[in-house]
Amino acid sequence: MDFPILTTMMLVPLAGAILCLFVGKDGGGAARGIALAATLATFALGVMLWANYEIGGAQWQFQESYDLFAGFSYALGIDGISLMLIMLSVFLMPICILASWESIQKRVGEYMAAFLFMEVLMIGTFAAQDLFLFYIFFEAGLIPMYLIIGVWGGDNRIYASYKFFLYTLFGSVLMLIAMFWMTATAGTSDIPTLMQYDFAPEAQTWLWLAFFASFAVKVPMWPFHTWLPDAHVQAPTAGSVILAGVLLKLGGYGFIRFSLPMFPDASADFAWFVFILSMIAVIYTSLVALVQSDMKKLIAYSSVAHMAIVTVGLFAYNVQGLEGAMLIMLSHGLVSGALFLCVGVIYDRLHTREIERYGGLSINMPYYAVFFLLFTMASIGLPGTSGFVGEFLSLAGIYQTSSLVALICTTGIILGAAYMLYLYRRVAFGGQVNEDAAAMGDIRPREWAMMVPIAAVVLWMGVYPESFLAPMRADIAVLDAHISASAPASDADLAAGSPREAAANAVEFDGEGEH
Amino acid sequence: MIETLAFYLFAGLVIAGGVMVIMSRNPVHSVLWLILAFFNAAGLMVLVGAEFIAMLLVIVYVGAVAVLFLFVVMMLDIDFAAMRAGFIKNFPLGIAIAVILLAELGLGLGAYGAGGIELGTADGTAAVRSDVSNIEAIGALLYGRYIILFEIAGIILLVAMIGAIVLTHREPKPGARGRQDIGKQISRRPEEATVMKNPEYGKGVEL
Amino acid sequence: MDFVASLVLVTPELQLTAAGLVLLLVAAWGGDKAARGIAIAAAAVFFVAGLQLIGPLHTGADGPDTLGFGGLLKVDSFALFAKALIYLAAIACLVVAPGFFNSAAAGEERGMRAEYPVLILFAALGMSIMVSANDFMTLYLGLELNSLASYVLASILRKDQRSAEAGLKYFVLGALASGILLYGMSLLYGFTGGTDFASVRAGLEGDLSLGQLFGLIFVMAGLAFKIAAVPFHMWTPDVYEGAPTPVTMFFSTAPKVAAVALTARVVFEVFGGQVSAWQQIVMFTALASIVFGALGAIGQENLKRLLAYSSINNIGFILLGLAVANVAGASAMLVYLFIYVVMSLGSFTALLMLRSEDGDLYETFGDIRGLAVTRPVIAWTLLIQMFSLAGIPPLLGFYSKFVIFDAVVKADLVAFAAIAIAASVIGAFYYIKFVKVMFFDEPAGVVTGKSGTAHWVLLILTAVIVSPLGYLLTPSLTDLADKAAAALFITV
Amino acid sequence: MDTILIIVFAPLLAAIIAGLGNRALGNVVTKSITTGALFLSAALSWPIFLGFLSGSETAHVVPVLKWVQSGSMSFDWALRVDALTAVMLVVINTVSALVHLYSWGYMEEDPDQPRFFAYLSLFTFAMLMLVTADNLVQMFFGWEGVGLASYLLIGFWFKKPTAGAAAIKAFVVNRVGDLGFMLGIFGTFVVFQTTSIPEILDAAPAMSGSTITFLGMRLYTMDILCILLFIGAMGKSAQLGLHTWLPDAMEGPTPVSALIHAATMVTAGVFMLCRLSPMFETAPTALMIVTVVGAATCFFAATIGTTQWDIKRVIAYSTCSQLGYMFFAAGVGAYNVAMFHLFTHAFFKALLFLGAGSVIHAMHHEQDMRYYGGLRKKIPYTFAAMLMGTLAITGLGVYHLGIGFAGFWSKDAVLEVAFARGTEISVMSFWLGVIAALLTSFYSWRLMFLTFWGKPRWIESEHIQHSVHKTPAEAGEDTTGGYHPHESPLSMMLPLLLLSIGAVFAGQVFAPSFLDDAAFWAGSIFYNENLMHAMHAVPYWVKYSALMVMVIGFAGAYLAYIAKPDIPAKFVGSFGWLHKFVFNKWYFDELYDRIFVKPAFWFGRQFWKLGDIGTIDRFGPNGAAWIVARGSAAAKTIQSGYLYTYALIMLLGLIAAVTYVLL
Amino acid sequence: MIGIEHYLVVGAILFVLGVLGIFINRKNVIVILMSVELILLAVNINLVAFSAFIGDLTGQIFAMFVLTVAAAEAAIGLAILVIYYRGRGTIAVDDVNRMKG
Repeated sequence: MDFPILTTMMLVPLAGAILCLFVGKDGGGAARGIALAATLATFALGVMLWANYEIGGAQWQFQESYDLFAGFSYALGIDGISLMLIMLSVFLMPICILASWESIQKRVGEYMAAFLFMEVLMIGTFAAQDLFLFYIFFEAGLIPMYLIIGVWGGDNRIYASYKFFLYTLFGSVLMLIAMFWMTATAGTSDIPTLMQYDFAPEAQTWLWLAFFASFAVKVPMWPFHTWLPDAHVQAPTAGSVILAGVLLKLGGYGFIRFSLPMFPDASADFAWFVFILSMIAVIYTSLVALVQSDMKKLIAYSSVAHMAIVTVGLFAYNVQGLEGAMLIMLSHGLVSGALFLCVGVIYDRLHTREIERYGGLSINMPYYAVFFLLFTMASIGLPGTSGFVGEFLSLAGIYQTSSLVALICTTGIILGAAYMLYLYRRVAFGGQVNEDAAAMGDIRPREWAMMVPIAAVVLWMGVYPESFLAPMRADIAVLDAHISASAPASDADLAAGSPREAAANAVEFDGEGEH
Repeated sequence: MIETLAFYLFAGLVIAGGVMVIMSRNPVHSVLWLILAFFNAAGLMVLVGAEFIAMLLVIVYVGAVAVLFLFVVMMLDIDFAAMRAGFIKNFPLGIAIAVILLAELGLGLGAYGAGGIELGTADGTAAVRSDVSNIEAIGALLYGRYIILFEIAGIILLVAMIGAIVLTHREPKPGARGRQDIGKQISRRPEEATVMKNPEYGKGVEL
Repeated sequence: MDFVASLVLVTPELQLTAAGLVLLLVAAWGGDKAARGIAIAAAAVFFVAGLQLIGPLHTGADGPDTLGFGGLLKVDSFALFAKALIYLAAIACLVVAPGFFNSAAAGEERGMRAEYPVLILFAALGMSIMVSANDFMTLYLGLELNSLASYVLASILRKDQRSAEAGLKYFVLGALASGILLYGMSLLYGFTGGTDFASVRAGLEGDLSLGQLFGLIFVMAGLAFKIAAVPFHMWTPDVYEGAPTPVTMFFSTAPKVAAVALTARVVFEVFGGQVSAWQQIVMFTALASIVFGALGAIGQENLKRLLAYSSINNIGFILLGLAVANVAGASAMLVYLFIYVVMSLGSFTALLMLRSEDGDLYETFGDIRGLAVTRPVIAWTLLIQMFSLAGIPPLLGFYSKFVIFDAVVKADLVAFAAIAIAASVIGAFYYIKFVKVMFFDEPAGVVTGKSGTAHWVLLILTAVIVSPLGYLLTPSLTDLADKAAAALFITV
Repeated sequence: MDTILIIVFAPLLAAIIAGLGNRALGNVVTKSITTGALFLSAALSWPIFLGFLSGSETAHVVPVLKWVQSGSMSFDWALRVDALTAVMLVVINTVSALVHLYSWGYMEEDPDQPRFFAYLSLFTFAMLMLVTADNLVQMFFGWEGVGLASYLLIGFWFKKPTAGAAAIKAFVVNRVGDLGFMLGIFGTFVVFQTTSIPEILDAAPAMSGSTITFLGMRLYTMDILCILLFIGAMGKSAQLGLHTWLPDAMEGPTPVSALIHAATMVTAGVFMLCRLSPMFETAPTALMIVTVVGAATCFFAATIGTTQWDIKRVIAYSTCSQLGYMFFAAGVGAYNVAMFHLFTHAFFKALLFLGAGSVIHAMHHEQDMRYYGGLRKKIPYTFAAMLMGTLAITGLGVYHLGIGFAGFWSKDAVLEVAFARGTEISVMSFWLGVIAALLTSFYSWRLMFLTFWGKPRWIESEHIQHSVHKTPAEAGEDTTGGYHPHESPLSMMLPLLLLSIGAVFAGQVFAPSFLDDAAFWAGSIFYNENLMHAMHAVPYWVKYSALMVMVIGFAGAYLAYIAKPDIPAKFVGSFGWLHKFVFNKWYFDELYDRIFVKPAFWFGRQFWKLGDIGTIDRFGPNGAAWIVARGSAAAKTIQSGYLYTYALIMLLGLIAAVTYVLL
Repeated sequence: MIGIEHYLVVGAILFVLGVLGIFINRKNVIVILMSVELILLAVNINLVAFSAFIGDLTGQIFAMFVLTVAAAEAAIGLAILVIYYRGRGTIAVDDVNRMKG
């Protein structure tokens, strides 16, 4: 790449955002067009980025670096992990714009601008190679999201937006303090350097906790999850998609980029803490999801449960766990995003998220039902869909560390099936109880355009995840090698023994009595 | 001995004056007590040999400030009786805080138990001189080394003046005459001042 | 140091004084009709005076050459930096004033007073003296010059009862604070034997006696009043609310700079050898300011009052930098101060633009409901200012907090930093309430009045500075702040 | 191109075309494509099977696509063909093809036929992926894939609330088993560092005596792994404890029940056990559990089968019971016997289901046997087919003559081998198996008698009333209500015919290969030569026990339902509690509802209301907000607007500072 | 000669009296202004006493400036009081709480 592609990828939506802001009150149509064009262009750049990413090449590619001020610099660069998450962001973005095409009618320009800003910040977060640059992008995302929830959200949007903003802000400010300490100690804010830096073990504990405060809220881990259902429910469809699709991934990305490589000892010490929270999350939030009557809330709670599998995978300290966690993040980004789109499709028609108000949609919206089913199945980790591979690897990873954690977390597949299928049954199955729901038309071309790409990628990732694993493989191997020294002990403790007496079903047969 | 007596007299009266300033029912009395306190404070200053400041205190405070206070008290027509309400309510808390503060200050400044207090030592550039009078020495410093401060003090007074005027000066109301124009009064003619009206019966005059 | 050289050092102040006197005469003869012209002239004077600061600021000034009038004044980089900021703020407050006073917002007493710019000039002169003070007497006189002018400015709308009340409260509490300060200075004088900073510092060497300690505490308490740090902040909300908005804008910027600079100078140059005696108190005050500022602001309906609490909150962060007690901390404090001044100017300018058709000002949340729809530009700039005040990146307000916390953490005060930054989240609550009201609520549609060019320029300019573009300023800003801070720590 | 690729992917392609084309392509086209694809697969499967029979085929693996490589964990899409697979291919494709064909007739009136056929083909694809899996994960893929198809097919008539509920139940209960399966795979990976089945099987014996920690317990490695995997098998094969979904699954259309819930999918567990037989051989405790569970299921399901009224449910419990036979056969180490029973069972159980379907079709979708009766003459071909099936399942055959229906060969082998194994557990299983055989005979003949003999009781059925527009009162003496059951169309009868052939001859023809020919299996399962010899050497009374109990069962059923029809009522009268207990399926559903479903919802609500809202939010964000609000109120109270308060605060601050430095 | 402590204690007492005056007179602003004068008087006594005991005139100069400023302050204070009175018709501090919270 001869030109700074990462910067370009950020400039395109930025330019789009500024344009959108200036199209004026009545420029809704223009704003939509600009936003779609900008996001598609960014996606095209993303494809270029992926195409030019050299698998097995240097760990950090497409690096750009300009010194700024106060010791921190505008340093971008990606490895395979970043690449995948950037791809996820730029892939979901045009879909979000499409999802908002008709449902957003007020202040379209500002809305589109907020989304485009969001895209800039997401790319920046994943590409930042400087600690503070990362923080800036990470934190700045609060602004557009706050606006998206607050301006275009549902009835209780104010509470939700406040909760989202303050909760996540509170989580991340402590991280900032830790970052200061780290730069002061290590003498650099360069992330690749810090990833190799050995902090003193006792310092790691505090640093880890500070970072944890931020990422645990973002992921979100139980019991820091309560902002999520509110935010998801109140956000407009596309907002939920981005929230679930990308913003939650920032937490996981943070763990894999900061907590694990920079504080491997502390991460190992706290691994059980993370496991316990995750185990609780899997059971707890799944059960809560089971009793929800609001579709978005249900999916939001399911996100918490899924992200818990991510966290156990990350802290399993082995390749399967790490790669599995990454794949779940990618998959969950697509699937939960798609599920929110599915909710959005019918919400646009009936303007309610109450599950009871629907029913029998398979009759009047068969294609919708198919997509919904596909994403439901992907969400519950049916093999062949994207959900399975990550979940499988992640759980396989954690099993190597602790069978108990694996057992508890695997119950998630039962509970997940229960609440998702229960949802699907109430929405798509059964008779057409509500006349207005029965009168809804099937998905339209615009909605096809949203669903089909996601469905395709979901299946692609399920059948041939190699495409997604290959770019990350080397980076995860490096990470694994770096942290494996401090890995928590496996509880399997396999011990050889002499073969058992009764091992084979040896049957003495003396030949007597054969007929 | 006399000095000691004088000190205790002045000090006692300053404090008594101070107490009465804040305890008096009538602000007029307060002002008068304040004047008493100032006089005695001036006395204390004379005792330590600062005649100029002592004189200044009397002239500026008693002569100007206190009188200004009196002026304002008189000018504003206030029901002083009502102003005492609520006094008692605050009193215990106020006293308690005052006692604590005083105890702490006493502990810090008096430091009797701790072997006296150590004053700082000046560098001698503005030392008290025995060859000239207090007023002369002060004058030399004031118009020499501290001239710039003197000027600033002047500006402060100017600002105070501007402030007082800006705040209290009443612009003449539009239309209301500010000044008597005698010439105009003299040159007035009846035809300019009076109008003849011939009202119909029962209709009254329209002006 | 000869007298002429000293006068050269204070050329800007001399210009201000001369301009003040001349404009006072103009005011006296020309009356209120000349007010607008006087204001412009005063702004021009500030501008000219400010221009002369650029050279020395750039080259940096410290050491004995900066002392004037036998050590009464010290015009070093630090003073220059503060002065520049003060003049900038003063210009802003002058240019927006006519629009306010000449509209219905001024109430019964419509029409700008000709003395207003003169008082601003003298107040700024006082601040100039404060920031260059190198002697407690200079300090006191500068402070009083500023204060007296400020008392008058606060109550300049005589017929407005709130304005008078603001003046009264400001005055009484200010006088009390001056008394405390003076008492402390008298103790310091007595127990060290001098009033100039150098000799007081010399006198404070070694273990502090109780008298010296009391002097130190009283002086710092008096200064804390000026910068409105908890628990000496009580006057701020009332005065900010009651004073005419341009005056509030002035109060929240220039005197803050002066007071902070003065405090820094006293703390570092006089008490610099006794860090352990005050560091914890300052830290505590800082934390208390952050928390109380935030708590007080929550639930406020009046925007000016809210911004007053916000200023208390911000002072807390500045004090954090002060408490670090090193060059980095002082530099961070100056950077913060600069950014804070810009944000304040921007916010208050926006407030000044919230007016009805008739020119009446709106200053409650209820009035700015849905502003994003009715007046998008004001709303968006306010949004930028508010997020910036909350310290959300990538706005410049983040940078100011960034440098402060960087310094605090580097000085190994991690626990304080953690508490402070956690408390800052409380502050974010009311900043985002601005955004909530403007963007999420249904429009009230009352803000329909037009504003002058000066307002627009100021509004946009401050928004641009606060926006990520402002980061372009940071290298030179940091450079200047570093120089200024370094000057503080050079003992002459 | 290997034919296996066509065999496996033709159904997938057909499913995709039919599913996506749906109404655009129309009923006939989609039906033709899917059925055609299945017949193609079936046609290609038989040569492979026969090839293995003749020894001309050898086991091989056809790689398809890379799947996952993560560190040392690696598994790809690949198709494994060996004798075991070949058996399954034949069973699956044949039954599936026939069910496709049958559905032409059975689903004739359904508006959603493309979808149905797409599901059927999709199911077949998934099942094929399962049986051709070369690694555990692909097996799991097929495992879950059939689960999905089963879910879809059970819920095919999604408008019926019961269908939706049954579909979820099937999926979720299966997921409980899958939990075990997944953990088993993970554990296997931990132990062997691979998921490749051949590699695991090779390495398994060496691990025989090793121990491992699981959930803090120190256990034999192979035992725990096999138990975990067996839990998966229990779920899919509806063994005791995880069986509750199978009867409910009868909500799906009858062809589905035949294909999925009788012939193929439910046998996946047995298949898995056989596929991993060398591994299970190293885990005696696990095998013991397999035996016990199998035997228990066998007996338990059979008891329930004797009391049910719904024709499909009877057959469903019968399936459950027969699966039990297969498991305990595997449990005693006779995997080939288990496979043989699987093989024969596929034919006769599919036959019974399709026959039942034909009856239901004839009886206007009435499924309750109480409203049947006397159908023998109305639908003679169906009757004939059902008779064949019944004779097969009850295992009619005479050892010394060397002839018998399919079930005779396989079921007897199961019982004999259990007896021959000789351990306490296996002998107990034998006895349970015998009792179950008695019950099997009883309920099978009960079904036959109630359906085909006696007087018509049709008019009692609401379905029939609906059809003839009469109430029982109006119909008067005419218990037929004037309803005329019709024999099903050719498309339905043809499969019945073909399956009947299988039900009659499959045992006879293939017994030698399956039971005694180690070369046929060619190492694809653990073949215990000694055990097979021992099986043949069991006493004659053992060999005749099945026949004897079959006759007793027949006699009992004849007595109760033909000769003295008041016996059942009397029995119920005197043993009400027992009948009630059995009739209510041992109260498993109620039990699970009490201990799992209701608590799950209860906990969910508690976690939500008391946990999230009541505790986390209350003391977390809202609590913080509350504290801040209180603090704010306090701050504002202090800010009273009174000068003296302000002065007071200032002084307090000053005093505090002074006090601080003093102390 | 009387020790410096004596003077300082007088100053301290006056200072405390001034402080006390500010908040026990919750209604009368004029007395509050006078209290401020008391505080300044205390400061002056301190300064002059120190000046004498140290033998340094700076303190007296300082006291002079304090006096000057005190006069200016009194003028401004009273001016504000006057306009306040004009607006309200009262000078009760108790009423001075239009703005609070």
